[in-house]
Amino acid sequence: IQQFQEHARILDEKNDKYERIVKLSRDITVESKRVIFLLHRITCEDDKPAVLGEAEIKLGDIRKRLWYYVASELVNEDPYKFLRAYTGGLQEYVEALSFYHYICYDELISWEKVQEELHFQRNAHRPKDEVKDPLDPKAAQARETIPTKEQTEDEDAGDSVSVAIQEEAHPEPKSDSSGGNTNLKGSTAKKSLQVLVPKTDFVLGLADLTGEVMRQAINFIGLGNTQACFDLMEFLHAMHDGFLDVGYRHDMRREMSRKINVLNHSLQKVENACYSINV
Amino acid sequence: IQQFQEHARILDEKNDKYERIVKLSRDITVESKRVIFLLHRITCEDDKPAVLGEAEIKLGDIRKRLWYYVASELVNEDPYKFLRAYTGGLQEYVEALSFYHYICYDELISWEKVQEELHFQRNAHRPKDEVKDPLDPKAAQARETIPTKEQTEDEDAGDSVSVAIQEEAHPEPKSDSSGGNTNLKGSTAKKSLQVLVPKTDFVLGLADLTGEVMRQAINFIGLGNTQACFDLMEFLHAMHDGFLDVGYRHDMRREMSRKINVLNHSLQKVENACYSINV
Amino acid sequence: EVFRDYAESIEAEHEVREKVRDKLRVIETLARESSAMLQHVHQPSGFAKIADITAQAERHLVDQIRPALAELSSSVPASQFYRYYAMFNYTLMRLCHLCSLIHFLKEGQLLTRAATAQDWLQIGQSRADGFYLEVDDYLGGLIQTSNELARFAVNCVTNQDFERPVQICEFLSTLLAGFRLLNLKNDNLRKKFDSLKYDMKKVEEVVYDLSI
Amino acid sequence: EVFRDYAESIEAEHEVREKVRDKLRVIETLARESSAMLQHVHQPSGFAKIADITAQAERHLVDQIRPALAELSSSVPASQFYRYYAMFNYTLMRLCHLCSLIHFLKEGQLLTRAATAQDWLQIGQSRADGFYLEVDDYLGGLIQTSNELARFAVNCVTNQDFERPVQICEFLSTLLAGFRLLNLKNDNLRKKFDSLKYDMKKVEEVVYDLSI
Amino acid sequence: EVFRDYAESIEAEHEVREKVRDKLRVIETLARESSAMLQHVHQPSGFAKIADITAQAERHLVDQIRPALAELSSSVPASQFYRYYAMFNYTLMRLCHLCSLIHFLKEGQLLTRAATAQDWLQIGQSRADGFYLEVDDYLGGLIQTSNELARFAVNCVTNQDFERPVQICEFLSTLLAGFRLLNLKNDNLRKKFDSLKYDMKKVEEVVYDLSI
Amino acid sequence: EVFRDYAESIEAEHEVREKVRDKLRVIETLARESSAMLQHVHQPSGFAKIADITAQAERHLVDQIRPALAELSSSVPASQFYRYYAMFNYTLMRLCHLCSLIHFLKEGQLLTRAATAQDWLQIGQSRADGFYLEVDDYLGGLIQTSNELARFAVNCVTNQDFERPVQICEFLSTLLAGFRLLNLKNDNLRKKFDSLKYDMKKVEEVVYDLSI
Repeated sequence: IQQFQEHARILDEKNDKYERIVKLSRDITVESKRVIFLLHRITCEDDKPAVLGEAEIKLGDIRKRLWYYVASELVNEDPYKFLRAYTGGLQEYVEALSFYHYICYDELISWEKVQEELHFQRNAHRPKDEVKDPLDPKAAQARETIPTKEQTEDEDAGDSVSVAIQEEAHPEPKSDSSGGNTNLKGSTAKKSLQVLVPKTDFVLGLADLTGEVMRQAINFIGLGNTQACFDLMEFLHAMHDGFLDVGYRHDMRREMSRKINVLNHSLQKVENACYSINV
Repeated sequence: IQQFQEHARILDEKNDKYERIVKLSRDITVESKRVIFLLHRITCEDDKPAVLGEAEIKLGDIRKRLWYYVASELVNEDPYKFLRAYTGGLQEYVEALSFYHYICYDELISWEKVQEELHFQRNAHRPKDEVKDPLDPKAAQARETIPTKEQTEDEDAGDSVSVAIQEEAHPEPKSDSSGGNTNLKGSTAKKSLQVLVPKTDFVLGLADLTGEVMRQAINFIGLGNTQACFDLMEFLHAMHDGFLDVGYRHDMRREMSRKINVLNHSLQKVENACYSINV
Repeated sequence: EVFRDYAESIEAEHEVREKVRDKLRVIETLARESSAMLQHVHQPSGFAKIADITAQAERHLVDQIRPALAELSSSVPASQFYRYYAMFNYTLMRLCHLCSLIHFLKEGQLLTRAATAQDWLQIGQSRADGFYLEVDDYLGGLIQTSNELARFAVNCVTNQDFERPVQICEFLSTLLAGFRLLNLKNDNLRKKFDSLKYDMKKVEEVVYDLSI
Repeated sequence: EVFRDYAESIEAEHEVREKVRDKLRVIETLARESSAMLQHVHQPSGFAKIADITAQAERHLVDQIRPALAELSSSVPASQFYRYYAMFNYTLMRLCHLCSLIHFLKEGQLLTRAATAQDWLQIGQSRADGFYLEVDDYLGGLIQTSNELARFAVNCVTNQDFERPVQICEFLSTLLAGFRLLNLKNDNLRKKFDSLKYDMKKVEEVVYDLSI
Repeated sequence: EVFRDYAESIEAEHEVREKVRDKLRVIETLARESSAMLQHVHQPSGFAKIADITAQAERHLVDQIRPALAELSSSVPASQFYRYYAMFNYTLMRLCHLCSLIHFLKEGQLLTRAATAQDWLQIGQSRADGFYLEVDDYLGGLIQTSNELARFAVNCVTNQDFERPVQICEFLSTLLAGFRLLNLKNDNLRKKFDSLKYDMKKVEEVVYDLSI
Repeated sequence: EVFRDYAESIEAEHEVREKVRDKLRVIETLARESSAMLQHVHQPSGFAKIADITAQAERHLVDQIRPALAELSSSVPASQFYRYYAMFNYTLMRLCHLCSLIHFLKEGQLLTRAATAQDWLQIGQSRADGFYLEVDDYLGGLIQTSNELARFAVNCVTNQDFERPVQICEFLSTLLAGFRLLNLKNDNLRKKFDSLKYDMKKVEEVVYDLSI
């Protein structure tokens, strides 16, 4: 009978961790939506520097304040075990990050880049106790209060993390043909933290990006910036080609084909917009 | 354009009448449920006289106070036009009436009897103005206040109606192979009122009856009256045979096959009850 | 036995339904043919001979659809019109649409319910007449006509006819005014009313394009 | 044991299904590639080389899809065509779509069912031929083509081609006239028919825009 | 016109369906009658004459249902068995049920598929025979019989027959063992399998009640 | 191109899935056989040789299921256990059920998770061991065993064994006490817990019947 006490402990731990990650994921979703909203404020070249700067800070905050704690929770766990808990936040984050990246560099962000951003070196000092005992309710409480604006400039875990990334350069193989960088190598597993970015979630996030691009294109027409609209149409055509390449397989998640449908509609809206310019 | 004013009037009249009948139908449903509830209070032979007497009065009230007004609304209308508005009340009423009849006479009520009960001779005096102008809001209001207990004993339309029925005896063909007594004969249509009871609604009401019989059987077991339980099983078997005879056709309304399923379950519950008596 | 009686009554009802279904099938095939004829007015080749097309469709309606409808009408027991109403409801609506479309193409005007029932379809106008044209079905048919005319307005311009769109615009605005008088409880009609508003908007845009 | 026999028969059916599924997967991948190629006609960069794209897609269909389809066809027992029909049904529809789209881009005309089955896909035309092209699938494919062409008409204008939309408009009106003759019991086809009507309207509006 | 051809083929299919539907309706009415007869075994009045009831139901099956089934069989084109399969599928299942129930009441044993098809229904046993009895339908019919027998076991006790429940218990456990061997991909059959497990449990409880 | 990379990754995942599916199919067939063997304990004929049946099922598990499970285990990449977990989840639960049922029939006692994983299935007990037995699956298996034993208790009485029901009653009450310690967030487990409570009640009734 006492083995059931052990079972109860294991189940509770799992459920609690799951709940904490879900909570973080929701915060990430909210913050990522804010970034996207911010980026839509760009109406001409002159707006870019200020808006992009602000977006960069916000994205950094999400990474340092939220993803870092998700990564801490995932130490020594099978990365897929809690994937369902954070997949929502991850897709929204990819959407925001890729939108930012597209506006900055006029290109699609790569999976490697996204994964790398969610790879942290564990800071040996401050966050240690929190991380070592993720079940400590006080630590969890402390974490919940963190993502407030006032603390943004504090010297904290996140900053040293971003340095750590520089040092590490390429600590792990960045491309993994088996569909995700999932090898927790024994040696580094204990020192570095990461949030796994499955390629499927990455691509789903990109699919959402097309909706934002469409909205931007329609905005540009309103502003009379018709060339920008044509450029975005071309970008969407390229994305569309990409998704066709991937192909909609039978066993593809319903989520994906729904998003591809949305992509098709977005593309056609932009096509219709370009048509109306030409008539 | 003024033809549309005419269209508007026709549509409004139809909708208003429909709403009034729906309201009456709901009242009938509520009152019929009360009768059924009352009849379940019978636990032995001695209970019967008092309970059946009360049930008879209540059923008379429903007929005189509610069905009479439904019938008034249906004068000179295609009886099927508003069937959907009162079908719910009708089925519940058939359930109550047939339950009462079964307890009184130990037999299934006939369709003719039910239809006859809803056939009224129009009273030439009081209800006249109400009936002639069913759109008069004051009349409608007056009607709404009628089904309250305090007025039950008043000398009113209903009483003279029940007399009228006696006089009339068999004013219309009682059996109609085309599935319902639907001929509004030109000559009598203006004098006599009736609510059409389609045979389908009648049979659907009977299907509901089986649920009540099942409940009664289970009650009897609780009271140790096992012979009554076996009798009711036999009655249910007869009903079951009847429904099998009708057969579940392909184009039968889903409502019917749902009710037949309920009948099957009721029967099996009683069979299981009888089994448990025997073990 | 109470059930045997019921079994017979559904058998009887079933037979009426079968008969009604057969008659309906004939009418629907004819209505499809009629629609197909009238479709030609949208095409460049047909545009020149609108009068011919309309005349042909009218003849088809009078010579073929009307007798088929009379057969349907006689297969529905007079006092049980509403018992089988849901079966032919939609078809009646479509016939009203055909009548009002032909009439508009000929005369440029709205066909009244009385004229639709009496002159075109030769069925009753009220319950007392037995098989008759319900207001709902008449109105539903008008909406179908409005959908068709909105499309037609576009094609008129393509075919260099700049007058008819104005006429259509007037027709739709009369219709819209009429519908506004109705207290639309009926969800079905309300949805159709929305499509009418949409058609109006579309045709107004066409007329606006023409004016500049 | 009597059940062992049944277990085997279930197993056997399972194997056929697995095989059909494998063959289908190959075809679907190829069909996706084909669609991807043809998508380029919508893009400014591809618009100039429509003839090349079409030729490439046709070669891909003849050299790759056709043999893959032959393999599928041979893995379905002739007498059980309809048993597995629901599995490849949709894929056949899609292939018909590809054929009729390529044909239209080349010739500007409708591809008949006979030509689709015999010349393009090289499968049977009737049940007697074993694996064959059902009318429903052919029609379903045409509707997909109509959806694609409605979008294409818009992009033609964007790319300054003002003639093709007129050609597309004629194609669709032929198709629409054809569909009107059918007594569409099949709910699925009826929904597709509605989408065809919508495409027609869309393309007519494009032609309208061009005319003013 | 290319579409006229298709309209005809749709029409032709429609006619086969109508014919199949008509034949089916006859069989279903007969099957209902047969079920109604067999229902009497559950009743105190019928319990004494099970042999008579069974014999009557068997005669009804041989004299009436079998010829009606032969007519159905001849109205389905042999090469298109699976095209219309979904129409008569359920009815065949029900006939299998009737056969196996009558057989059990007579002999207390399971009727094999071969015997059901050949001796009782006189239809084919494999696809090569044209119209034939699919394994799934046979199994589905057995499950219906198991449902009926679970109820019957209860009523046997009510009617003071304490032996038959033991016989039914053995029958069900044979059936259950058989079903366990099947790899039930078919969701429908799996659900039925669950109902069989439930029946087994029910009858075991009856036997348990008798043992104490 | 970012998408080509992704296409490859789903291809790779697909291959793992196919492999896992194949291995699973073998295990499921074996598990069905094992269940079928153990079913015999419910039958009069099997009741006398429970020890033999149990020994046979155990040998089957050790000699056949265990190596098949090892193959499955090796086809799942160690660090991606949860990626494919939903595929074999249910099967693991069923194997736990078989283990605990055999163990109970032999020893009359509850099999721990440690023993199930290590001694019986020879898979890991925690994440660090790679392919391992999750608590949820172990618990789910126990519930299946409880369902089976509730039925078995009834049949024991039928076969005149009046001791085993008492033993089963104790087993279930231990299990129920254990489950009460769990904080059941998991909806699935909660539903199963309800079925456990129902089993408990049933067996208590049997024990009560025996006591009078």
